[in-house]
Amino acid sequence: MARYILRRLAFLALTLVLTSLLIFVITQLLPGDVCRVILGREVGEAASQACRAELRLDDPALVRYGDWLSGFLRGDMGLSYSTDAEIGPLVAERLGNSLMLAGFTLAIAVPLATGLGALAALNEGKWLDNLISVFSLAVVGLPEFVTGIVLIELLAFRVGLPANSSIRPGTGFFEALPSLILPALTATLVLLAYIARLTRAGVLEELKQPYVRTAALKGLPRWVVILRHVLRNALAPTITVVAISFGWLISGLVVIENVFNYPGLGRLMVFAISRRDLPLLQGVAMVTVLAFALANLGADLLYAALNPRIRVGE
Amino acid sequence: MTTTTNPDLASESAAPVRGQRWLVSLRALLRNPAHTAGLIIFILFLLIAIFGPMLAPYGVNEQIVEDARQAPSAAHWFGTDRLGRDVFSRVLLGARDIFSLAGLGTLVAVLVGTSLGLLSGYRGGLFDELLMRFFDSLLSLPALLLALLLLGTLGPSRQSVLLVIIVVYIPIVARVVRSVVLSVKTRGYIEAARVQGESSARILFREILPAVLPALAVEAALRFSYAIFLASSLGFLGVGVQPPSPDWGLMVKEARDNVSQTPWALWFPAGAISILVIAVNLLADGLKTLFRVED
Amino acid sequence: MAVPLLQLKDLSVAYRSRRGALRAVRDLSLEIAKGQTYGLVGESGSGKTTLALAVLNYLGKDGYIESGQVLFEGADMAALDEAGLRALWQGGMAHVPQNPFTALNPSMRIGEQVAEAIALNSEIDAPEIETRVLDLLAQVRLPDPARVARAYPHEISGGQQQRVIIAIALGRQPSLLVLDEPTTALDVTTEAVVLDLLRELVRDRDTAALYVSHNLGVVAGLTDRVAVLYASELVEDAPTKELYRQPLHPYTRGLLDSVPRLGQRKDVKPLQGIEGQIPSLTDLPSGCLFAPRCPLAIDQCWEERPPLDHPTPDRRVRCHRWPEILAGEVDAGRDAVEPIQVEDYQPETILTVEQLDVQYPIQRSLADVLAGEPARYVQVVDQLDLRIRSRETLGVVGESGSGKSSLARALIGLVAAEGGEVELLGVQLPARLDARSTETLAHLQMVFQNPEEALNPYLTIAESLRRPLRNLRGMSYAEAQAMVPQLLESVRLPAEYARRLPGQLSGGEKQRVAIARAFATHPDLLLADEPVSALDVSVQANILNLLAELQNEHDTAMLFIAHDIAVVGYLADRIAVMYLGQLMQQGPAEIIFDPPYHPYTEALLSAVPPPDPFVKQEHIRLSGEVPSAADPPSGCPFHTRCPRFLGDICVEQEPPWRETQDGKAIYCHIPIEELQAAQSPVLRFNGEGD
Amino acid sequence: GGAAPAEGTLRVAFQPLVQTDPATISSDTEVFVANAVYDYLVDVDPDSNVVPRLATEWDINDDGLTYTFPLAEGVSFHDGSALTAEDVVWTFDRLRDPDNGYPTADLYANITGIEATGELEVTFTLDQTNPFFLYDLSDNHALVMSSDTEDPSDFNGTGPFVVESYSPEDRILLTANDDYFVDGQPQLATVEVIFFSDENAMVDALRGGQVDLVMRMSTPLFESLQGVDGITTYNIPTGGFDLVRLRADREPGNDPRVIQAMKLATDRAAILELVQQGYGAVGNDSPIGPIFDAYHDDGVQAPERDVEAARALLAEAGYEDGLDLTIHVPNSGGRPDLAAVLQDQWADAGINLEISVEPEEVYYGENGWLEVDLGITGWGARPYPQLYLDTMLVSGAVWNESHFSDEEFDALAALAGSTLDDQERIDAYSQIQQLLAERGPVIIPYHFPQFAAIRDGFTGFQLEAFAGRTDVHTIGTE
Ligand SMILES: Nc1ncnc2c1ncn2[C@@H]1O[C@H](COP(=O)(O)OP(=O)(O)OP(=O)(O)O)[C@@H](O)[C@H]1O
Ligand SMILES: Nc1ncnc2c1ncn2[C@@H]1O[C@H](COP(=O)(O)OP(=O)(O)OP(=O)(O)O)[C@@H](O)[C@H]1O
Ligand SMILES: [Mg+2]
Ligand SMILES: [Mg+2]
Repeated sequence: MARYILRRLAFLALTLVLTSLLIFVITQLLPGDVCRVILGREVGEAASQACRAELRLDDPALVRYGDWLSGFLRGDMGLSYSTDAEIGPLVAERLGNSLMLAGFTLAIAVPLATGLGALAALNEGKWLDNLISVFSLAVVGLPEFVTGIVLIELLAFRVGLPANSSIRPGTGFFEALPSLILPALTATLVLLAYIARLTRAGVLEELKQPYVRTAALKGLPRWVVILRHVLRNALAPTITVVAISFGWLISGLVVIENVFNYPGLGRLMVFAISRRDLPLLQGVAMVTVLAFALANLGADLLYAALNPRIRVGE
Repeated sequence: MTTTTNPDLASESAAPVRGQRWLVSLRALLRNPAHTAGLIIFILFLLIAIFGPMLAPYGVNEQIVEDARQAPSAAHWFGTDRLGRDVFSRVLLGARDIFSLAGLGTLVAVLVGTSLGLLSGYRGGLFDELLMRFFDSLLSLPALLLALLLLGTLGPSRQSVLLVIIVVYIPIVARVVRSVVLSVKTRGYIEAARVQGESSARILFREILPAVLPALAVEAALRFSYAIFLASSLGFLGVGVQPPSPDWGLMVKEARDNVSQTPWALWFPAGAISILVIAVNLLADGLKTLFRVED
Repeated sequence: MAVPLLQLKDLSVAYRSRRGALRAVRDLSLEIAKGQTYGLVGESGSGKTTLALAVLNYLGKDGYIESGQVLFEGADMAALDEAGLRALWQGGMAHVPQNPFTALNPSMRIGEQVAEAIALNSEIDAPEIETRVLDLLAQVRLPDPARVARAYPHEISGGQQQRVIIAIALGRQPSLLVLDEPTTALDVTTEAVVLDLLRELVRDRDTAALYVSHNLGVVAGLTDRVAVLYASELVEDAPTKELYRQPLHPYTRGLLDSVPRLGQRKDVKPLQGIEGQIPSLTDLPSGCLFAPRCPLAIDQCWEERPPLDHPTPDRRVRCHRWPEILAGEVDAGRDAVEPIQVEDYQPETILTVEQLDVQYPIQRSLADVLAGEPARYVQVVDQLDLRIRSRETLGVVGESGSGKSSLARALIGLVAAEGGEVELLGVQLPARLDARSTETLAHLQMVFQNPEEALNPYLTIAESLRRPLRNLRGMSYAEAQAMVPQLLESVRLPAEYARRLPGQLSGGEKQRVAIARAFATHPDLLLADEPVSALDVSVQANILNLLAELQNEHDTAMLFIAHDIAVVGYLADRIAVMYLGQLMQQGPAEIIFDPPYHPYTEALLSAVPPPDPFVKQEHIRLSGEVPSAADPPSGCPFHTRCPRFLGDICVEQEPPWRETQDGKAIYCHIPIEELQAAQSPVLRFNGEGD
Repeated sequence: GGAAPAEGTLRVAFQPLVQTDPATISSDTEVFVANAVYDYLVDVDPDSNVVPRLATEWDINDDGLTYTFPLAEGVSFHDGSALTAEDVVWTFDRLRDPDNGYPTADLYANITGIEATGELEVTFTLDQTNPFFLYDLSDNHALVMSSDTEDPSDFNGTGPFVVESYSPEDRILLTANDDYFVDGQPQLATVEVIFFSDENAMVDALRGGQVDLVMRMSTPLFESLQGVDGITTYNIPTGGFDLVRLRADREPGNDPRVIQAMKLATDRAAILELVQQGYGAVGNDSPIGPIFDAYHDDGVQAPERDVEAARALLAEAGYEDGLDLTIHVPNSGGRPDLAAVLQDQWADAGINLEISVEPEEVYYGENGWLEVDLGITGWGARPYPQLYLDTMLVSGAVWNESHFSDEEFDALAALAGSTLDDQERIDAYSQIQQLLAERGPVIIPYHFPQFAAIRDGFTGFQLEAFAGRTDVHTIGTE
């Protein structure tokens, strides 16, 4: 087990290096001189030169990548090109926010979606199943930017939830909670149908398994059969999906973060891209990859815990 | 003794031959009203994409100053937008955008991804390892971020969005295909084919590929629906297709400023996205039926 | 007579299907008395499982009782509400399904799953539940119950899983056990142990049992009465011994004639399978359902559905011609199949295998490789020598996991042998299939175990048959296509099957196509890896005969693998017994059933249930599980389970090959003479008396 | 500090801040924050009058070449050090040094010397008269910094607000400078500038009550705020504009008839209606817009739309079969809309536009915008019109994107930019407007307004044409 985790972490390191290399290569191709972008169109050549010198942009690409990598390995993510701020704390701050939103979203989405999915499966073919199907289908078609607009119109302007989720640095979860509701709800709607449909399929599949019959023929009440036997097995695949969604929730919520002005990682990454802010971009990307990989590892461990057939490491 | 006989099928006197098999499965798909609806709507949108320019009452960028910001009416079914353009015409014309971006992008991604997945799954070894590690690192960033990164490099344009969809989806498709190949590869009939002296190419494309198709069809449909979202999200973020093209996502973005004045200019393209995505999802469900062969 | 424990009255059970109601059991009446063991046999799809589940009143979403009644202890089960039904399951009847692995919740510990069955039953506290669980596990003779209780299902073997299922069933002290093919998924050696257990439990507890099986051997030794089901109908019902002594229905006769007895050989007494296959339940003939396959069918049979008659007070049969059969005026046996003449095989050797080693690497990931983890292997075929002479059939038997398939796969090249040499017709074969010439491929062909897997479900039969012709015999498309009807005919399939997809064929038919495909290249040697073990007995007989005939016709030698020693004995000229990747015994087929045996062979023979209640069988049972091939025992590989274990010598030294005069070779430390003296024939005909 | 203690919080929505060195700031946010953290020597009020800030008054020599500024007393930087004349000298020397390459270098090129003529007195000498010199001293970048500055981004100003915390791409928190030298300022205890990348989200936040002030928003969003309870909207005219320019130094723009045809093909009223929804003013193709009422010449009118005439001119210029051009447009503001409308209008005259919308960082990056043939560029509000001429249209000007070069124009611009005689300048500007209408390389279809919306409960809000220059230190709570 420990060996398995070590092995996964080794892989993670490999992925980090590969991803950072990938990003580095891509950013080398980004058009627009970093210094022009940073300093604006009005500055003269001299200022631009000074800026390039300061950022050591004229060094060979490989040297710069090496510098960045060695800094990163020492835990120093460097300074942001555009804002001159230290990247470590900046990214940590945003990661905190993103984790808060992701956690809250999952806390809503997972019970809701699995509940709906299980309910649909247990009522297969009946009106409740159809209702849930129609609902999740309708939700499937809603792009997050549309959902966001609708939710603002309905829940912000009419009900009074904050339309804007911008929270001050260091805001605690409970203080931030009202601001989290709308973005979390929007993200939930994106995940809902997917997870619910998966759960439904999983439960239906498990219900067909002979062990369900064994359990029922022991004379166990139906709810015991469902809760103790079926759900546990049916939810295993859902975990993987939740882990994948986690990566998306951490830094893929660009649209949602824009619509609600939530200070998450996604927005920061877009900022970094538009500013050609390579170190910042790398910082955000590394944190994303890390969070994503750890979520996957966690999911795999959980999966293995729920599903002893899977021997960890195979 | 595991029972394998299927007397129901075996005794079927009129066993359909190959060509008819499709008809049979199509009939199976049509038996489900939801799948049928998905198919019909999809075809409808496809027709609009093809014939939209002939059907649209107005030009894509034709501005009628005096009709600007009009609510839906007989003259303008979906109303007009802030520049006095006919929303109905623009939605019709936007279908082509979606199909030529999301559709074409998905298609290419599926073709390339399938080839890579087949090869990687069947060959295994170092090639497989390296490719999968590379895809891992591509996939360890959320698709939208990868897209933004690439778009930053390529500059926002139709071609870039197309390329982005392709690049973002190739690894995903390849992995799906690869996983099917891995499970099919060990099936007895593949070994039997090898014993019968089949070439690798034939095994890949004639023996394995058909088994990949059902999963692939479903995956392709889902990818298509995600590609619609991706393309329109990029349009919405302003880094995708650029104005004045009638991209639905871009239309939503542009109409969002005016939502208090011309809500119709937002809801109609948004609705078009939703309906198409829902239809494609239904179709994806249905495709499972279409490609399934009893085995 | 007191109220029977279970009473089925004119029971019809149907499933809702897309094509309307599918009636899987019709008009069936049956009574099971307290303590009685009732057998239920029939081909696949005849409705056995449906009936078993109907008895339990657990038919699933689509199944329902169409008409008739199930009375348990005189009470109509249909009248029970959910609670009543649950009470019944908790106390009255219990179910033991076919596949133990899928019947256990994979993610729950065994102990928990057993406890669930007890806890509901009585008001007992946790520690007591635990004692009861361990107790139950011990009762079904699980070694180390405490460990098993903590294990997950996948951590114990199939036989142990089945014992756990039985423990769960017994936990509720039922008065009726419904056993649906409880041993089908198990190895013969394991099956024997489980059957012993069942026999004992049923006897000791005075539990009644409904025992569903397709295996007439199992039913013969275990049951008091047997009912035979055919295509949803009860066709015959009789006390076990009477049924075996004189089957009155031609179907019963056919089933009995399909199973090779130990010692039965193709050239002496060929098997008489049943032609054709069970009809579709949605499209039944109007007369006797069996008429299309019946050798005795007369016009009346085609027109009129026979009634269920009582030839004697305790027998029932559904056949128009039973009086003639009873009187011995007609013989329901088929004389269609001639004994298969075996021309003496040529002395020259066509296949020589020397020191063959097959290993499978234990999976390592890239990270392991980078971390410098050494590669690890399981040795599944170990230094094996083998010789096959021209036109000879060499049978290989052994338990699951003994390496039989690996041997075949190494010979054909699907796995590359790690060491050793394979020579075919004097030519040394490359280890890997890809490196072999077209000619070699044509000379050496293979039929696989699972017909479902052998044909690509997406290719038509014609395409599957054309490929070897095109690839290995260099035919053009047209030539190959022209050959297809001929090939189909050679395996007795109609030519129009060419256009079908495998999904439209039954298992037996698929296997015929696979055989046709293998013979298409006129191979010199055919490897047949359990080609019949996935098939119904009736079909199995036909396929075995077909193989023998085609082999004769094409002058092909064959390596025939099976786990059923009777089947191997029927078909093979020589038999090799394999255990953990090594041969334990080799010799002519005719004398395999006579002592002396290798102790492993002896155990195998004693484990096969003879399809005959009048045969007396030695009870030699193997303890323990087959050791892991990743960590094989030292010395004699069989020493960990050997009932004739001598001591240190078996652990420390590899045994010698010892030969008898009649050409049997035995790999054992015990000298031939001692074996001969210690062993008596495993099977003895016991006559009527028992 | 003031008599009454500062109180209340103002939350302002703005685009994210990037530059924090006053010498390189440019966006509204950057200027807004800088204006709160630093002080200018002199300021410009919303009515375009020069007013004192750090300088208490100014004295101009008779020849108009020497300016003397006494500085306010008791001014100190946020780090506690006192403001001296040296700081002012240091600041302007830094800004005008061509070696630094700052955008102000050109602006201050005619300063010959800056001297501390007293502890609290600075004297500037010019080599040429400049009627707008006081405005130049109030350039957005001309924020007085400490001569001890090591890191120009450390927000060490003398201004009314102190930077409490800055979290990049998220917000900046300003608190009242209790030692501010102007009595009664600032009135607010805190100002929180929250960054948004999306205008819609700003307006949503304003409506939802999560921000108090939004400046700069699209016309439809501004429309949507009309009549919303609790929100007051502001709409003031500015001299800013979007321009369409054709490079005059090469085909097809080297033939003035082509741009003339384009002007004739343009329906300005329709553009104002569609793109600006009627807000702002119609332009007459010169940057001297109606807001500069002293200089704007009502008599110079852009031609009415005349498609036939446009076609004819094009044909004369040799494009009887029409003209295919790509128009490059930055993706901000109403510019893509303007391009779309032009595409539709010009098509009637046979000018077929391919629209290439580019992100601002690409459009302006690597100076591509100065290269392309046909482009749309936005020009923000400036306090006096001469700036536009000097940077945009004079031969060889830094941002002469149209590559216009006209001797007569250059002479007129030079005259207007140096004469101290008001009437002479008015005349020169009038002639310039005439000249541009006839042969200028640019089309200025409209001058855009400046919008703002503020939640009720605040006083003293005075919107500036360049929104970033809006003073936050005069705002208080009710
Ligand atoms: N859930 C179901 N829905 C529809 N038809 C079913 C269902 N289960 C079984 N059948 C059909 O009912 C018939 C009898 O099946 P059943 O499983 O009872 O046969 P069996 O004798 O147990 O066969 P086997 O030896 O294969 O287990 C078959 O034709 C089968 O296809
Ligand atoms: N591809 C493989 N990789 C690793 N181990 C394998 C592989 N195939 C088989 N084995 C192992 O090798 C051993 C021998 O397997 P093999 O299939 O040859 O046995 P068998 O005698 O044919 O058994 P059965 O009767 O179940 O078909 C088993 O322990 C099996 O688990
Ligand atoms: Mg069954
Ligand atoms: Mg095998």
